[in-house]
Amino acid sequence: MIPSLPRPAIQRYGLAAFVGAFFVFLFVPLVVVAVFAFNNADYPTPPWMGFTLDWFFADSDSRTGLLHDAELLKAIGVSAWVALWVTVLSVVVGTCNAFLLERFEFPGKSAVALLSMVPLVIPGVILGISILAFASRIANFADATWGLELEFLRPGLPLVILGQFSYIVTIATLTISASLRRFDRTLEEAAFNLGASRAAVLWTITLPYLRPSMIGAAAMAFLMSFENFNTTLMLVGSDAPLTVLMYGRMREGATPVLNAVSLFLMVASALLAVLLMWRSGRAPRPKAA
Amino acid sequence: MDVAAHRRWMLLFLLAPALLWLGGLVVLPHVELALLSLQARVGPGQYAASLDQYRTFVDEPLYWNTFVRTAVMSVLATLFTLLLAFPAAWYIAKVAQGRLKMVMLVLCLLPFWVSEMVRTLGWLILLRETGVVSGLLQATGLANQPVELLYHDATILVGLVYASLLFMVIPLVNSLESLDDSLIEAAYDLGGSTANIVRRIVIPHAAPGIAAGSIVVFMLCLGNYLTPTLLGGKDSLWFTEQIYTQFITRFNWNQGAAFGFLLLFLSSLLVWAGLKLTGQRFGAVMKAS
Amino acid sequence: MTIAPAVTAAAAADRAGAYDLQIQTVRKRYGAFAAVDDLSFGVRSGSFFSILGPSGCGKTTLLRMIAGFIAPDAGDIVIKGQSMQGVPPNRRPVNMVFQHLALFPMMTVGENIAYGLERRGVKGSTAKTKVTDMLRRVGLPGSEGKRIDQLSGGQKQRVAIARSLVLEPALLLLDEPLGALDLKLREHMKVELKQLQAEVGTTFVYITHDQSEALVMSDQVAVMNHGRFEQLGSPQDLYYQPQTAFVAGFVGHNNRIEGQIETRNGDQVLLRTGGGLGLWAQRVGAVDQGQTASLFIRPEAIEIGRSPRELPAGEPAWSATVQAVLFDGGNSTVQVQEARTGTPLQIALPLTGRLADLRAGETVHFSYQPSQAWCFAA
Amino acid sequence: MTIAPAVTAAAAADRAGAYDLQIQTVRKRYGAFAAVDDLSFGVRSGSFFSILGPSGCGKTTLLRMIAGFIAPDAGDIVIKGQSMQGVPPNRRPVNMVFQHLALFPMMTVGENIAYGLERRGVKGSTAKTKVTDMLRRVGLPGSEGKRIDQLSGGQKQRVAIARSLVLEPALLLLDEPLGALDLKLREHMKVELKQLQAEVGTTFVYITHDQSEALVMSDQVAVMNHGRFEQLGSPQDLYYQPQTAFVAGFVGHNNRIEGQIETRNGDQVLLRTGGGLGLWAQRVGAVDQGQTASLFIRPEAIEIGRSPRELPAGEPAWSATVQAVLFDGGNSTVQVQEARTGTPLQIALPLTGRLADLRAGETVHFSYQPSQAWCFAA
Amino acid sequence: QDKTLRLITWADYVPKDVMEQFTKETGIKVEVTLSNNEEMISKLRATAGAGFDLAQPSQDRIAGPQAEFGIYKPMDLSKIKSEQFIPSMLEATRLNTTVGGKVYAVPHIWGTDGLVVNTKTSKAADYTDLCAAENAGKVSMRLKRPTLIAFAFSMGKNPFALYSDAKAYGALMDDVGKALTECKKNVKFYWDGKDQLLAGMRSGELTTAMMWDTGGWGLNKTNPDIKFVAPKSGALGWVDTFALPAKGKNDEAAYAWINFNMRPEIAAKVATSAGNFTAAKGGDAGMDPVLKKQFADSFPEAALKNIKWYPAVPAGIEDIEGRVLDRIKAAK
Ligand SMILES: Nc1ncnc2c1ncn2[C@@H]1O[C@H](COP(=O)(O)OP(=O)(O)OP(=O)(O)O)[C@@H](O)[C@H]1O
Ligand SMILES: Nc1ncnc2c1ncn2[C@@H]1O[C@H](COP(=O)(O)OP(=O)(O)OP(=O)(O)O)[C@@H](O)[C@H]1O
Ligand SMILES: NCCCCNCCCN
Ligand SMILES: [Mg+2]
Ligand SMILES: [Mg+2]
Repeated sequence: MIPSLPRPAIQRYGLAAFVGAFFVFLFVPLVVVAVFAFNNADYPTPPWMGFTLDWFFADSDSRTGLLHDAELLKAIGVSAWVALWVTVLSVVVGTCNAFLLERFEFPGKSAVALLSMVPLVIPGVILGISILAFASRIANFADATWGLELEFLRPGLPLVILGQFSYIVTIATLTISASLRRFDRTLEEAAFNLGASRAAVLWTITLPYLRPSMIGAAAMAFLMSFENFNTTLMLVGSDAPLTVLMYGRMREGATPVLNAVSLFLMVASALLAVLLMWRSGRAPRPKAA
Repeated sequence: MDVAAHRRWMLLFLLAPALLWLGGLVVLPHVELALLSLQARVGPGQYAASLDQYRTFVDEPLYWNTFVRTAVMSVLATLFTLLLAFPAAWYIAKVAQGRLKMVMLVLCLLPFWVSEMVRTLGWLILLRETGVVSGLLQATGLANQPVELLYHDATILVGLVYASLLFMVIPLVNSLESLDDSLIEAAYDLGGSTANIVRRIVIPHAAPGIAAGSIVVFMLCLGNYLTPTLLGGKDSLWFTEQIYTQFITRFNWNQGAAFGFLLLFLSSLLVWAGLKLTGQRFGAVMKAS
Repeated sequence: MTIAPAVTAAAAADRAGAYDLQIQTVRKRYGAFAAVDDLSFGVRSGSFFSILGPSGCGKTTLLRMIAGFIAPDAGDIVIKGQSMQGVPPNRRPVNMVFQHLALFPMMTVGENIAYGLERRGVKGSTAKTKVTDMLRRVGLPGSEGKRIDQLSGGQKQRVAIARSLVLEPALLLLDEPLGALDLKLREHMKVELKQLQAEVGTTFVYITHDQSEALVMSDQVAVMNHGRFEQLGSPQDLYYQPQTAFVAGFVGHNNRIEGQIETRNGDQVLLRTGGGLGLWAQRVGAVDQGQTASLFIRPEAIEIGRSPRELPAGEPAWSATVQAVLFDGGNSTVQVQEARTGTPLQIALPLTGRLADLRAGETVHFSYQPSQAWCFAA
Repeated sequence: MTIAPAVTAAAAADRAGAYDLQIQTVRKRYGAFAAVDDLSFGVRSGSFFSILGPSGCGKTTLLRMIAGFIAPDAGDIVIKGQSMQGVPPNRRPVNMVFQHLALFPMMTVGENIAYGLERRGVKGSTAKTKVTDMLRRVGLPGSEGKRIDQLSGGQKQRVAIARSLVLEPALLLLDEPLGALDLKLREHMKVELKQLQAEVGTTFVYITHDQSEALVMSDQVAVMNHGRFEQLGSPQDLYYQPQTAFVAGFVGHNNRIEGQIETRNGDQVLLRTGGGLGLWAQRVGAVDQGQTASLFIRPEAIEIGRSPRELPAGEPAWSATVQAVLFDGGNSTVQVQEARTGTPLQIALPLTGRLADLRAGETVHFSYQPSQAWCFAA
Repeated sequence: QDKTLRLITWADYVPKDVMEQFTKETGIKVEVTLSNNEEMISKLRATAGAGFDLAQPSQDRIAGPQAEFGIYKPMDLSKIKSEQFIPSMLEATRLNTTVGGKVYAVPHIWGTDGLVVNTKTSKAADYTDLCAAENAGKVSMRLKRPTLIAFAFSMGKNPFALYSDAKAYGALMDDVGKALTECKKNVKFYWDGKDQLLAGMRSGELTTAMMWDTGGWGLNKTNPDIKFVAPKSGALGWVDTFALPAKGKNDEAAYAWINFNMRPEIAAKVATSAGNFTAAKGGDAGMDPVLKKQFADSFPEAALKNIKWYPAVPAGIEDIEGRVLDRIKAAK
């Protein structure tokens, strides 16, 4: 129970031990991945063959380290590009949605509100497939009817961006709505009363207030996009984001460079987390994760 | 401008992106999926309306079994996730203070920011016959020959639980944090035992959080693709895998669409039943997450 | 019911200079429910005007109509002689201090105060000077750089007022700004706010449900109930000459005794309670013999003593049994029951502490002057 | 400093029967900071005992030690003659009413009250009868089935108390239970709570920072500051015979005047302010000629009049200028400055409304009895 | 001119140095997407043949999907330097990939499906040995159509002969399905990505597997005990091709890549990287001698003759196989 209640030592230490074990469970897979990035072997699996930095720096015929693996580096670039767009779209549309759902009444609002949460519980594969199918139908139709090739509706990065956006925006919406709901509207009235125009109120009061939650939603969106696989798999074209590339490599020929890039991802996201925490003084916490 | 007119324009302005998103990326794609599922191939490149795809699902016990198996495993994974996440969430929400709490929250988030692929790679390194755990077991004399820990149903469960923890921990922490400590103290002061307080006070209070976490986790498990395919063995039938197979290796979009639709429908039914059983409402629950 | 300076649309024009605010038969309905019901009044330039009423009586609705956040269904609001019809809130020469102050947490104190100036295009050193000057006037010199959450409750209060006053509004509207403060601080801020208003000379329209705030600070108080004004006058008027039973009950503590008018003698009436107690009082309004009525008498208007000799001579006296002594220092009261009829009464104990040792069960004697009791038609 | 019924461990045994609670040199430190500092006192069976002190003085810490949520660093807590060392909170014969009540929102009123009974194995009709009975006693008959959020603030209050009382604890601990209520309701609940305690006869230990609550309700009040009791006594003791400057300043309103002791005459001393005003007062504690000291005199202990003739004869009188009249009905005061030295003073206006028409700038005269003023070493 | 070539192909078919050389010579950058037959077809189906400029499906999987989905465009054979190809292979591929009188592919790399055996721990010589009790728990295969066909042959049937008779083919597949279901207890896992299988063989977790020859030869280099064995009932011969997606945007680059790849010295490099043999004339000359030796070891004269080459897959066959595969997967 809570610290203010006396608890038997066994309960106290039991809980602490459990939580310790919990975090070990959480981190062991990551730790082994990271450790095997330094394995002096050609495969990302045991046994341990000694220490090497080859998988970061090598550029020989037999070994290509992360820094020289053009394909991998490009995939990171692609992922970042996709994530950037998904982030911008999700935060912008999420903010609009938050205002729509928190500030306006309109017929069918509850349906819209409910529907906007649904993407969270649609399996990613199905989301990907349905968007793929729908997009192909439109593209085929345009092609057949007007001879118009709508390339962005064919598997490729635009569709990947749309697919990821379709559910990540739900998370952004929930996060920003929650913050907007806590917002004291008299602050807006006060600004208005002090002579601000509507636009000025939005710009100087409401958006600055929402900024932390928008930054949090953006971080979340970026990371979720970066790590997405299920939806992306169905929608990729010739440019492979990192996860898809890694999947391909894992099936068709992996080296510990996969571990190296994983370690890079861990360090990058840890840095992002620290940055967010340091800026906001609070752990970034997604709504509905 | 007149205030009411201004609000109407704002409403339209905000409604547009929401409707584009929900219509273009959620509703219509699923309508397309539904339409696809109601067609069957009658000749090369020719399709006609038909219930064949659904008939297949009914006639061929294999698919129905796969679905049941997927659902049962997902329910189990959800339960285990809840059992595992609850004490940890309790510790984070109620026992840990200040910095520690923040750090623990971030530690929970980190593994989920690196991709699912990386985490699965970690499990592969750990659990394979020649992997780290097997090696440790042999080194400590707990096993006298290599142990294959991959390719069992239990392995899938471990993988699923692992992949789901965050999505349970965050809503639980959110809802437990909102539980006033003095309610627990009051119950204790009135003679409540730990078990009774958990049952009468904590669980009823955290119910929306538990439901939210459980729904999201259940749907995530059900929709997972990587974990069952990579960690699961020769018997690891997973429904999303069937969908993927139909779409990708059988080129049978119609069948795949029907499966997708059935997954969506049957899982929604399960979630709905779960909510009814525990007297919760979807909208409220998702807001709590 | 008489509303002292009731302003008709016609009369308004003549006296516009004297009034910073004129409310002309303003009405606001929510469905069939009238939150503000055809209200008219004027607020004189430079005065501290309070609107006092119970929760839900329509105070906030009225204030927000003046500020422009709500449009009246009917009637007009005239500020400094200008009709406010169609003028949006950000163009009205009024500023508002909100109940929870609504300070911008993302800005410093200085930025909060400069906010309105910047919106008017006042920037740079002019704005800076104004902010510095304003902070000095509210007793917070040099606080520009502080964050809002570094301020105490009373300091926040002053910043909120400064933020509005720096715009030199014709009218400052305050919506229960002391509500969120704790008791001791509220006592203190009451005095301070009154002083501040006297110094800056801006017209204040202040709403509250706390009668003590209204009485202590205001030049004029309007007592509001169900969307209408029951009485408008100086604090002393309200306290010593309530015009309605509602005002008598709402402003200050009061014993309320129900009964029937037995006799009338000029402006004095004799009320007989159900239990048979007969009490004389001033008659207010048209209450007369045979009617049921309510008699009000303040706990501190009743003289009390251990023996009848301690009471002023010449007034009828009663004996009573002490039910409970509510000792509260200078605000102590006793709850007594009149000996013969059991009528319960609350009587203030003398400030001197003379009867501080009274105990429950003791017999006491009391009397009062009929001129300090009022009788209203029930 | 004298703590009236200070209980030493030895003496405790004899008188155990008379005390429901004995605190014996209990101490709690957080780091170097003593939240509760070697405190000893006893609470008599059946009494209403209040602990009054400013925020952060250690009240909650003390109460939570009694309830068992915090273990003292030293000392013992004895309830009904039983040492509570090592007894967990759920085994102590005390129950607690929490500041925010901590009613279980997931249960009905009836379930809330039955919760503790069920934990003791009291079920079915016995429990039901007890719940019904308890609800009747707190004035909420028939509310078993209501949800918590259907109750008003005052009703919640009563349910919280009922939930504890139904367990018939030896001691009921209340941590500022009225803090969250609004002013009018708080006034009302004060009286109601006192009556309830008198009816049920359970010993109440009540903590608050609101002196009016403590004075009105309690049999005994302990004034706490910095983890220690400044004074323990009846409300009247505290009000009329404060033992320390802190008590004099904290309990009731007071004018505080600093100066040096010029003369001592038995128990009376003459304090001379920096401005040269000489005032006589009771000396409290060891303050003597030449020392700097603080003089306290309550606003209502000062007589005021427009002419010296209105003042009681025989006491020295001063003239003063009115700075502001704070009209507040029966609680009206004036702020004056003594004419010669400018010393500011707050003086209560007579309850009769005699001086209700005073205006700022008028000259008034005032006097007081030195026996009603106290002087403490500064 | 467009400066990139978007290529969807198999792992190891585009060695780094070949790609760099191509870019250096032509200024065209090559973007590679790794895939397999099914995914290649699916992807192109979803894009209606857009998104890639060149694909490399196996020759047996071209005619059917082309008829169904129209995802390829005909090859302009005049742009191909046909003299670089082994004529018999070019001709065989032409025959198998002609739809409506148009040719859709040219051959690139060929190889076989057979058994990879760790000769120290396993004596397997035919597909059916995968189901022998002594190999229980140590074998792997793919749950895909080659496995069905291989088992049909090892059961003494000729599935290719039944391609045109859906009913008979179905009956045969049912039998094969039963046998494979029987066999399931022996299987450690059904492999999907080749890496999974290679890791299993390398670590000794597996002793026998059905796989491409190239996998066996690759393993043989580091562990001589592991050999590729042409099964008694015959290895299955496949040819991977070059085909042009219907909406490829850079045909010029695609033809350039094909002609470049079929140059003997380049073909040799590619074949070495893939561990297979090339359809380029003279490509063998420049190939790794080790690989040649491995090939000779695995394919004695008789075995070479006994290779069963996949004919084009008619539409509908895959449905029958799919159902059987699903049943095997689902069986306990
Ligand atoms: N938007 C609205 N729709 C319907 N009724 C409303 C609305 N706003 C206010 N009311 C009603 O109008 C009445 C007056 O409300 P108002 O807020 O002006 O009261 P108030 O005097 O400020 O009360 P308080 O002291 O509690 O702030 C209330 O009964 C309230 O319920
Ligand atoms: N866990 C703790 N760690 C450190 N200091 C504490 C802790 N709990 C309380 N304190 C300190 O002990 C002092 C007494 O706290 P306590 O809560 O008893 O005050 P209180 O009299 O109840 O105040 P309030 O009227 O504000 O409730 C405070 O200064 C507080 O900061
Ligand atoms: N059924 C056709 C199999 C084609 C295999 N191509 C294998 C390429 C291996 N690198
Ligand atoms: Mg209001
Ligand atoms: Mg406290």
